[in-house]
This record gives sequence, structure tokens and C-alpha cells, in this order.
Amino acid sequence: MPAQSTTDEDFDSVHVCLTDEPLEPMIAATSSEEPWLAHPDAGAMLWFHGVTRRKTVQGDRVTVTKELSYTAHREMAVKQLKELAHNAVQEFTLHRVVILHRLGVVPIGQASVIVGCSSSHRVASLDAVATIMDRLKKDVPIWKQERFESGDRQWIHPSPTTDDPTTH
Amino acid sequence: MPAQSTTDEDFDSVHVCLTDEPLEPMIAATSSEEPWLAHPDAGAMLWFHGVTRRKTVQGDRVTVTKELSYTAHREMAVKQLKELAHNAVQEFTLHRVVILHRLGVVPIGQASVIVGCSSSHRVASLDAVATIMDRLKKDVPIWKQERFESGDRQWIHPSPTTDDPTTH
Amino acid sequence: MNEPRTIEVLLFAGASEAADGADRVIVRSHDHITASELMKQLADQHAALAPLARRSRLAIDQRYVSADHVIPSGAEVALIPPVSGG
Amino acid sequence: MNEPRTIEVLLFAGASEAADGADRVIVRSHDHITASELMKQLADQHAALAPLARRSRLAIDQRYVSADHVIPSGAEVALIPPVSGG
Repeated sequence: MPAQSTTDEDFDSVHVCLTDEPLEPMIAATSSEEPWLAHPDAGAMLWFHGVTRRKTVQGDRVTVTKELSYTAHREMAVKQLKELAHNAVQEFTLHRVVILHRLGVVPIGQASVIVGCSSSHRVASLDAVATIMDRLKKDVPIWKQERFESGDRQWIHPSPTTDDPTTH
Repeated sequence: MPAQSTTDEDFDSVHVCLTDEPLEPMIAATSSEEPWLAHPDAGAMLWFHGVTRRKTVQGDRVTVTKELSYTAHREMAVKQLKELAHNAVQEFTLHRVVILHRLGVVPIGQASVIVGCSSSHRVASLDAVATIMDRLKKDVPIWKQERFESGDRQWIHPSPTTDDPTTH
Repeated sequence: MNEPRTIEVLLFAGASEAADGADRVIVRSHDHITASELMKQLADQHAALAPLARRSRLAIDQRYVSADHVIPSGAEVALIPPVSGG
Repeated sequence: MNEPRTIEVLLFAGASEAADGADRVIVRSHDHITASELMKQLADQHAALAPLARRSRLAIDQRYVSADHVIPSGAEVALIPPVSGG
């Protein structure tokens, strides 16, 4: 949706951030009162953390990841994340949407992406988080490089036939 | 599933709590490192908060809730929540499950229930949280009393034809 | 067989409210009674509970039981009205 | 018309790696060129980028464009290989 379709209220309901810093402290700083998702008419709040995983199992093959590193077309990615968030507010009648994505090296067990939604009922937030993640992984110009324990490094450019094996 | 079907590893993966205290500080105390959901092979962590909502819209009718109050068959509810969590671990191949439910008065904006899941991929956690909430609301002996701004109070005993209007 | 017996039934939420706030009621019954028979006697002997009891389940020793389940002596018996947790 | 022109194309991730780490390449082109024509010229003039370019999209001023989109002069042009964020 073009920017003119978003209202002021809609603007306030969205928080998007692309950062080189760890995401967990940003969430922790607000989590006890959850101001980012709080709204008196919100009956459901949902936080999704996409985290760097150690092991990837594909059939019989197990690969061991040391860490992931992310890069982006930053300006375009922020624009697209905002658009994605605003569209989700409209489409799923959300009260709040938060999308945070980390760039640079993300060690095992830490979050590369955090998506938060609040809505009157839980189904809207569950559907919205699923949809936001699907669209983010399809369209937003962010790329991950997998760094294996073996020392090998590989940029991930999934095609319809070779899926991203490290996906959350 | 009967208790004997759960292994030690399975037991460690589940954390269930029924409490008269606010849930948010329990989560905040662990959220920055998330030990409850952390696992080196977890690629996805999901936290759902079911929160007391101010307004309930049913067609043209809007009711304003002052607060909710919850009661339970405590011992039976804890047993069932554990069983529910263990079943979800098996069914959705989860690494961790957390289910917290608050009893007593829950003011607007505070959580009555928090469900957390971690899994290798996000779809498993999204499906698990949806399923756990559906089953919790169908079978676990916990009841809410709605307390309106008008002073009226009403125990909620949903039937197939009259759904729970205050549901998350 | 079928000796007279009293059974204590735990009440919660709207059921407790319907029984003027009592957290349990006594049902006069007999041995070898089934869950569905007990539900009928409960409704007969405590009319205020009848409407909600019709929509409730019975839990024996903290498990839901089927209609033909025979209630063991000494078991915990609980009337579980439609739940609304979450 | 169709005056000679050079177009700078931004590179990311595997595309930048294929260009020995460069964050952009120059494509010799002409005015009124479309996105699909530019993609072809990019692949012709920078063979190392060809395999990935075939699977990539073009973004003009930070929006994905269709194959027949004419590239305005002065626009930001970016080669967007299949993304893998999240």
C-alpha cells in the first residue's frame, strides 16, 4: 500500500527497526509493561523470535552452524518492513505491530528477527505473525550468510527448488 | 497421555504454573535470556499473552469490562495443563513449552494466560500455541467471571450456541 | 448391593454461585452408581444446580469420565461446568 | 534517442561476492532502457554475475519493478538476489 493510505493512528501503531545491536535487550527493556504492544482493547499479544539454530537437519544430512551474518539494502528494507507492518494492521485489524531485524553477526541462540502483534482476539495475531514472516522472507531485501563450524561461508539465495535450509 | 509416557527429557521441557500473582514479572525476569524457551536447536520462540480487554464488540453491542476474575479446580487444572504441554511437545516436536495461568482478579491490560513454545521452525510453534490455547479453553477447569463497569458480575460458561464473548 | 451412600460433589464458578456460594453439595445415592445417574440425582436433589448441571461434565479423581463410569467409593467427585479459562 | 549512458547497479550478498566484493558495477547502456534489457546487459558485461542475476529482481528507487519498466535517469538501481532474511 502507498504511504497515503496510512492514517496517523496507523502510523503510531507500527514500530520497525533494522539494527546492528542485539534485539533481546530492546525487547526486555519494554517487556514487563509491553508498551510497544499495549492497547486497552488488545486481548492478545504475540511475540515471535527467529533465532540462530545450531543444527540443521535435511533428510540424513545434519549441518552445524557456527553463526549467521546478515546484510541488507538497508533503506529499501526499512521501507518494505514499514509497508509490511502497515498492511498487516489493516488486513488483520491489529492494534500494534513491531518488526525488529538484526544485521551483522548473530550467534547461536540469539534472535535475528522479532515480530510482535497485538489484536482483540488471538487468531488475528497468530495469522498476522505467520503472514508477516512469510512476506518478510519472500520480499524484504535482507540476506543471510551461513558460517559453518568447518569454516565455510555461504550466502543463502533460496530458489523454489532449493529452499533456505537455515530458515526459522 | 498418561504420565508414564513422558520421559525425563520431556519433563524438563515443560514448565506449567497456576498462580495468584501477575504473570508479566515472571516472564520479564527471564525474558532477556529466555532460559524457559532456550535450546541450541531452537530456531523459533513464540510467546502468547492472553490479556484482559476493555471492550467487547458483538454485532452492534459493545460491553465495557472493568476486570476479570478467574477461579479453578486447581489440582485438576495443573494436571491437565501439564498433560496438554507434554502432548504438544510430542505432537509438534517442540523443544520447550511454558504455560502460565493467573487466578483471581486480572485488571485490564494484564495477562491472564501466557503460553510460550520453542521449536526448530516457526510453523510448529505457531501451530502449537494455537492448539494449546484451543484445548486449554475447551478442557482445563478454569473459569472466568466478567465484572462490568456497571457493577454486574457474570460467570462465563460458554455453550456451543453462546460463545464466550470475552475470549482472547 | 446398592447400599445407601452419600457422595460429596465439588462445585465451582457458576455452580457454586447457584448453590449460594457453597463449594460442595451432598448427594444421597447408592453403591455402583454411574456418572450419568449421579448427575440426575444431583439435579433432582439440588434444583438450583439443574440447569447448569445439564451442561456440565463430571470429573472423578481429576479426570473427566464417560456417562457409564461407575463412581468408586472414596473418589473425589467434581462437577465441571463449561470452562472459560484463557 | 537511445543515447549512450552508463548505469550504476548496486550489489548485495552473493552478487557482491561474485563481483569480488564490489558494492556496485557500471553497465554501459542507453536511454529508454527497460529493466529486462538492463538485466541482460548486466549479465553480458559482468559474466560472473550472470548466474545469480538470472534469479534476481531489479529494484528502482527501492521498489521492485516489472520487466518492461523503463529506468529513469538518475534513479537508484539495485540488483536484488533471492532474499533470505528472517
